[in-house]
Amino acid sequence: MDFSQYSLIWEYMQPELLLLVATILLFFVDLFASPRFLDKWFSGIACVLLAAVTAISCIPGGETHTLFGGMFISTPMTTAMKLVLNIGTILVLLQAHSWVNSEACKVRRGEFYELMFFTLFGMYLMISSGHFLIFFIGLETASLPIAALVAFNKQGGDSYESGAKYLFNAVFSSAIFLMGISFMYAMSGSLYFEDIALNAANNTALFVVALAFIISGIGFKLSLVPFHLWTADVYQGGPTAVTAYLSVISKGAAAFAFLWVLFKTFSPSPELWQGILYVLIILTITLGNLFAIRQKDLKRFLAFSSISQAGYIMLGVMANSAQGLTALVYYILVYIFSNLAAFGVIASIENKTGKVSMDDYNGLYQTNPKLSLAMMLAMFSLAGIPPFAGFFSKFFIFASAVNSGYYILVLIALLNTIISLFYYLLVVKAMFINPNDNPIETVKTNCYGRTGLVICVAGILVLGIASCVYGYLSGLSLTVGI
Amino acid sequence: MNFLSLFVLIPILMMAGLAIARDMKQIRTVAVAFSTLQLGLAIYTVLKYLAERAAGNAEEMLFQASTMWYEPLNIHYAVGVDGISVTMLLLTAIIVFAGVFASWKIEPLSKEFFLWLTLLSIGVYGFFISIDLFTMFMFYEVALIPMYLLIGVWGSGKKNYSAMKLTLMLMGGSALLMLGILGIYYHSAPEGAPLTMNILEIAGNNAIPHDWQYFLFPLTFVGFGILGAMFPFHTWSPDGHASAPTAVSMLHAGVLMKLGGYGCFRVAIYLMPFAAQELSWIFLILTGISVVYGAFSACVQTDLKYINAYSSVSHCGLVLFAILMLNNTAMTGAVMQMLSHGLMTALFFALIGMIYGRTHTRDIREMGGLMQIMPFLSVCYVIAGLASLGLPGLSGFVAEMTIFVGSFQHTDMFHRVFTIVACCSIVITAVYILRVVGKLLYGAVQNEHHRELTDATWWERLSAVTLIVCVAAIGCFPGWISNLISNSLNAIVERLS
Amino acid sequence: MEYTVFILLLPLAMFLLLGLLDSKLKPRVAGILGTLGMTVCTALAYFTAYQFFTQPRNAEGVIPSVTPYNYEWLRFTEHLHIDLGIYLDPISVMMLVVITTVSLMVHIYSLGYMHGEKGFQRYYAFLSLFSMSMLGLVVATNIFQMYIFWELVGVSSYLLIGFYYTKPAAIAASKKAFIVTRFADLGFLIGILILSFFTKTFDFATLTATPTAIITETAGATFLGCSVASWALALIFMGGAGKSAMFPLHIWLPDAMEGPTPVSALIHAATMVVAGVYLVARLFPVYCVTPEVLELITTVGAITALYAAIVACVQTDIKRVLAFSTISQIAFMIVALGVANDTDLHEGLGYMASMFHLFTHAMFKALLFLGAGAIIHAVHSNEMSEMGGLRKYMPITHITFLIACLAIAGIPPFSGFFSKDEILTAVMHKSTFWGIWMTVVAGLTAFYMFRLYFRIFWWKNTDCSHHTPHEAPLTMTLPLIFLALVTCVAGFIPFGELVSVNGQPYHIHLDWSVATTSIIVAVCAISLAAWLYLKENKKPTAMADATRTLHTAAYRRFYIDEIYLFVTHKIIFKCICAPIAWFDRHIIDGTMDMFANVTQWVSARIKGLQSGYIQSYVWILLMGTLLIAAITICCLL
Amino acid sequence: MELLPLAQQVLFYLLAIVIVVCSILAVTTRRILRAATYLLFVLLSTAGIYFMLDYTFLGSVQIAVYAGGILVLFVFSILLTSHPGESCEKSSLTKRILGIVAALTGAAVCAYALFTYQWPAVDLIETGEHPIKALGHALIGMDKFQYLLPFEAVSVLLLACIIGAILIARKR
Amino acid sequence: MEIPMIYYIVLSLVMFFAGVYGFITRKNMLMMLISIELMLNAVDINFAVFNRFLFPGQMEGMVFAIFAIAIAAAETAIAIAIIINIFRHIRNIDADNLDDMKY
Repeated sequence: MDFSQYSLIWEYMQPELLLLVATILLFFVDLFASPRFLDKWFSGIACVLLAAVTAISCIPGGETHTLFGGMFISTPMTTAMKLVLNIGTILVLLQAHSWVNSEACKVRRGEFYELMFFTLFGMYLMISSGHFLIFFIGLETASLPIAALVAFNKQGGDSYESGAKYLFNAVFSSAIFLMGISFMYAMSGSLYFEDIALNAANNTALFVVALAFIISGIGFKLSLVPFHLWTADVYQGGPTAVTAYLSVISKGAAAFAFLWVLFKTFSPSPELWQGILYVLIILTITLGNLFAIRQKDLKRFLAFSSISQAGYIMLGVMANSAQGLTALVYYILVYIFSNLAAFGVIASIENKTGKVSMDDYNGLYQTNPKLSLAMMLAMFSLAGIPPFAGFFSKFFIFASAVNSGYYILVLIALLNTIISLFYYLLVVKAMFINPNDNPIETVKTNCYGRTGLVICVAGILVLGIASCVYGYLSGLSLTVGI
Repeated sequence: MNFLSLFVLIPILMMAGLAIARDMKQIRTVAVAFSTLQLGLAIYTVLKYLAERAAGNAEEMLFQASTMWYEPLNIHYAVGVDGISVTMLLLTAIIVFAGVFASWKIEPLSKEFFLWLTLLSIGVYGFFISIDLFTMFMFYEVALIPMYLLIGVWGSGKKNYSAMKLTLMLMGGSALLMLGILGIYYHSAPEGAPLTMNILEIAGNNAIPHDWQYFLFPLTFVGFGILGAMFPFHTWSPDGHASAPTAVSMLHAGVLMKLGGYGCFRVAIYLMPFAAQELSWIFLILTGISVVYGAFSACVQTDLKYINAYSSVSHCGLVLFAILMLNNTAMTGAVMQMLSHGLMTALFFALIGMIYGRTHTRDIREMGGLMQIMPFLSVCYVIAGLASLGLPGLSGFVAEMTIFVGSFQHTDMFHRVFTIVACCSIVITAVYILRVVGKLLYGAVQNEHHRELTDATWWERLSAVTLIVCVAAIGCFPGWISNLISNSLNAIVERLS
Repeated sequence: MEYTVFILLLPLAMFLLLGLLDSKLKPRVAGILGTLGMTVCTALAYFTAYQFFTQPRNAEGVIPSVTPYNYEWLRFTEHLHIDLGIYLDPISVMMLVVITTVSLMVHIYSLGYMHGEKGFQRYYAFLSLFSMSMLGLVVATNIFQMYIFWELVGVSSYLLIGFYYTKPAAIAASKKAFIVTRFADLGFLIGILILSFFTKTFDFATLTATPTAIITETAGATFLGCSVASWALALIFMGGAGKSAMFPLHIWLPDAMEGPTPVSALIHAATMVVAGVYLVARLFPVYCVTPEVLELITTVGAITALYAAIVACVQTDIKRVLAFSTISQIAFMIVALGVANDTDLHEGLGYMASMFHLFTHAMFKALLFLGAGAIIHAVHSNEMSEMGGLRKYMPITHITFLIACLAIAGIPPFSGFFSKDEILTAVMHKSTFWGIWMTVVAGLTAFYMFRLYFRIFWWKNTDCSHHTPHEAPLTMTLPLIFLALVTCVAGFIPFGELVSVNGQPYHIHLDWSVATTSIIVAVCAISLAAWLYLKENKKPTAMADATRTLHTAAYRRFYIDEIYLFVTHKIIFKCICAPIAWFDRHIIDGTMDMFANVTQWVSARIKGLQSGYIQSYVWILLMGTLLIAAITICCLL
Repeated sequence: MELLPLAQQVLFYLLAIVIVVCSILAVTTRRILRAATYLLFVLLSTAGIYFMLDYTFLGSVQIAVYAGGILVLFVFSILLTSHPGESCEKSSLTKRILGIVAALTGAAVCAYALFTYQWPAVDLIETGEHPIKALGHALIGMDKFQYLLPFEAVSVLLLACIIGAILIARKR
Repeated sequence: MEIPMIYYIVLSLVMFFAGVYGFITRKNMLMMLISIELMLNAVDINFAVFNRFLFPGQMEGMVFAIFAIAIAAAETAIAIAIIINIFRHIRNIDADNLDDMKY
């Protein structure tokens, strides 16, 4: 046993370790503290713990380092991605506060936070992995507990249905994924990413099948078409906080991991997966949009919107360059703020009134001007309207794809933004234009939710204008050496 | 800080001011104060520009300033103006000023209305001062989106449909544009040299390969052309204008559509002169059709705003048409036409709004004899009409003649024949303008209820008179503005030859 | 002679003053202000004329033209720029005199005629605007300046015809006038474009100094078998033809009579309508290099003259008769220009004749219109049938009207005789056919004018028990008398000394053979008119019945208006505009909507993909994966 | 296991037949309890395959976890959710066709890929069974081809899944 | 070892796609779960076989199979919990009944 490695592990696995520590702390608090204390402080403690983990460990720096013989890779960019995920998770936790502390849910409050942390841990593993086993474990850790979270609501609703749909799809796709890995293994004799890149015969049918199966497995998490069909049902039925979590954090992590796997593992044959992705991106963006335009349930609507957003995110993967990596992480960051702002509004209104239909939002501006504005900003940002952050992220991700020569693909994506603008505007229209005699009553959000929303809105407003964020990420991604 | 940035800063302050304003009176005060300030700034810019030029400053763009924004992509916040930009800035300031008065009594949500209007104007100002493609494009889109809410909330008629159509079509244009801009960016410098978004640097590098120009030129030209109401992408314009509230129609037809023309030559033609020459014939046909087609369509419309919208299609078509002639005179004419059309169409829409506000109909078949009821508005309408049909002494004539003479100087027979086709529009214009004037203003009063209507209020008068004075001023003394523009065009035209 | 600029600025100032203050001024004040302004203007014009014509002639015996003022207004290219300036040469000075004179008379006359009308101030504003534009037109230094003022007179004419804007007929007439002339102006504009493209100048002085330049510049360039130069000049003439109401662009002028009568006198009789003649005269040296265009001009003029004269014979509205008479008379001038040539003074007789006739015609036609105005003022109708025997009630009007009729009929010693005689001489000299043709027209002129005269002042003895026509007030009769005097003496002005084709003095001498013929024809025609119309009788009706078809056709102006109406409404509106508008809404816009609808439709059709069943989801997932694999394998291998 | 080639072949074909038949029966039988039983046979045969391949540890894990743990869970939940003797109604024809299409296409694609692949000729050294000690070291080592990190990670996963399962399965 | 590797692989493919067939056709969610077990099991065989026949010197495949079994157990646990949850809600475990949310 080589104990000298421990210091390295401590140094480079800090986010994972601290997150586990935080989870365990949370356990103990949940176990031993009095119910009244928990009611009052538990959510706060969870947020603070996560924030602390973030502050201590997720500051990108240092250099690229591999641990466990290449199983775990820590680069400044992965740390940055963890930072992004943490920020998103904190926002989700803030928004979840009022729901999870409600009478119906508070008995399961502890589990909610713990599972949240566990899945986050899984995502960490995914994005830092250098080996398919770790990757697979990370993937499963990030998805199985989520199935439990999706089925979180016990009273009424479609939560149970969503949970089942999510789980069965996840399990099926993980079986396919495993099949793909087994083929990979057959070709390379090792599941380390760099070994596969070295050994796998990339112009054989077996390689293609393996690649397709792997893409399918990760594409499921990303909800790329045609692996996306669970998305809408799960988003619609799941608790809003979990949906938000799924739509941004889980998706963001998967996107980054996907890029990571493709870069690391399949870099010798980029044409191959780029060809596949080319089609998938077009399908994803288009079908996502086509379905989104006819949705009335806002959560379902955001599900399809998030599908098409996943297509845009994939453009960064297509670019297959440091610029693409930067753009992707930046896009995810912006997407987190924008989408969480939308979910924040939906959650606040759903908690108070139980209404999630777009028609219920008619005339919202009359009674809830601030929420409407936040929602509008979110929609504009998602649609890529300047001066909101979404415009910048979209521009950069398109720029990265164009830089790699994908003009037609970008053109198709751009034309699709028109459709997406249409449905984002439908929401805006409902809130600002459509008349309504009895709009939703004025909703007061608590300070957690409000903080979450304010941060999101600030992010939407500032992230684009403040170029330092992109510049910083760009600097980091250059060190990765793609 | 460069004083050009004030063009963006003042509206931002204006938005802040509006946000804290409490009642209608304060809102108006803020709006008037800031738009006047902005107008002053625009005039100051023009004067300062002229002074600099007189002092012998021969730089292509004056008052340049550039701050690194996105370093990885070499994106700057870069500003600078030439004669064309200052003209457009002045136009914008005038129309915003007039627009504020035209929406004196906007209801409901007046504060929000002015906020959105101001955001729109930020986009427009920003667009005209930018010399960095990215910033330019960003401001361009900033200017587009407020339209949706402005029409959707404060519009009339089938406003939802129109607002959506307008927004989506324009976004379609900007989608093409974004790709075009990215394409330009990635070919902006020769191998090895750093890529750049700065228009002047791209033009200086002159590195866009010819086969890429073939691809990028149509993208950018159509992208901007959609906003410039180029046939067959003009259909957002009639519906959009018909549904929009007064000040929005003014600003949109008066300024926003000019973004299209301005962009067409600042980006498409200036940066890709080769393709501009090779491909101009295609767009010449399209814009030539626009000119005549818009005019013909206007002849049989019955809704005042539709007439005007189609007339805008025709006039803006002329702008693009002239730009494609690629010579100094025609392009000067194009810019003057932008200016002139901006002013007179804003005047038109202001007047239509005022009439509609009283009669609650825009159907010319339901009105008549307004001259007896509201003489002031009617006289203004006649003046606007005369400007539109190109009466000497008003701006339309100057612009159109410059375009025609310039276009006809083209050495190619094809271009000259098309110029003659475009000339024909002046007759058709006369037909539809006089038709409206005859039906709407003259004759007997159609609807007895209209007899009780009042003539213009002071703010309406102020709004209309401001515009009329400008229209007449340009029409009577076009020399200085023509020189201002044509001197700035020399650089562009040199690149074309 | 820098002060000449005030001839333009003064009316402009008046226009702005009266136009902006409008109803804030008392009508009376406005009228007097306008008239005063015009008086000063007239004085200036006379003084200019005096100064100009008394200049010493140069070595070739030509009065040197003067450009006292020229300002570069708008620069297009190095060579092409629009200047606003004042160019004084014999014809422009002559025109200055004509315009200011008639305009002043009309100003004075209108004080009485328009008294009490609503919009009196506006009326004077428009009159000032018109005067300014017309003066600007004639003193233009370059063709583009002319075009500018050309458009301005068009608009003033539009505004003045539509002065009674509540009267549907007036609105229609004003619209028609504007659009028809606008259409013609399109030709003018295109002509200018072509001309300037080849000659690289707008300047009259340059153009006329080297008229052959256009031929050399356009060497070989032809279009549809004619040289480009011919096209350019023909198109420019089209502009002139529109303004001067030449067939077939004449249709607006008769309708234009819906405007106030003094306006008709000023614009549609004396000044604006001769702009076309003036335009051709101005560019005459250039026209001379393209004889085929001159022939075109002659033909158009001759046809118009005959056509208008025939139509005038059967009209019953007195202003219409005068309008057609105007068309016919202008056609005389046009024909005269068409037959002229600039090789020498003798060949160029037509030019001089044309200008001379322009001058005299302006006076007597204005007189006729003002007289007609007085009559209408008295009987409140335009229709001949309402009149008759007015000579007793309106002696001054009667006498002055008679003088004018004699002048237009070509009876010596009235001015018309001299000018018309020169024209006939010139035409006869060029071509006997056209000579006889024009003589017939001259006869017709005498006939219809005296038909008019007898119908108004003789015919029957009205018993005006309910309403007695009375003589017009002094403000109206004064101009009549003045103009009548001018008509009497104008023939004796040594016009040829001042205006001629190459500027050298030309001594007018009557060709007695032509003169005698024309006098005889005129006298015969007058006698015929007297026979038919002196006393109330059935002969005219009988004659009309006898030539029913011709009469009706002539009365309906040979259906030209109907043809126009058909073309504009049935073809342009119904077959071009409406289909285009339909096309735009349904095809172009439909396509855009279709994108949206197709998207929605597809969206609705594919909703089944999202069936809600886990198993179908995984099926799609699996098949998708396999498909990707299979396709990639196929592509790869 | 040291077996004669013939015996090995016989054993293989025996296991193969059991696996194929029971797999198919497991997914087609209409009685759910029987399906579980067929699954058990499949799992046990798979363990047999592992034993044949000299992966005795793997085979034991297979029996312990699958046959011992998972299947018991299955049986419990079957008994919990269905009435004894109840048989599922037949699947619809469309579904079956779709299922067959999917299965056959998938099998075809994979088979094509596998059969066209040029398998490297590996010397079939009789390495015999991996020493269990080596396996143990591998599971707690931190170098390449050692699996401490997944080992720990999977424990977290299991913990998370336990919590998740309890969370969902309990009544409140 | 005279049995070629490909025989084993075919065996696993049959098992895998039998699982696929079952997953797609069976209504009962427990049956679906059983099918999934088949699929996962087939993958495990793959790993073991590849390891044995192609890379006999190391044990990457075998270890992966062990982990895969563990993960399969975890999946099953959650799945059964969810099935029970569903049973509680709708008193049966037919996958076809889970179609409240669609389109």
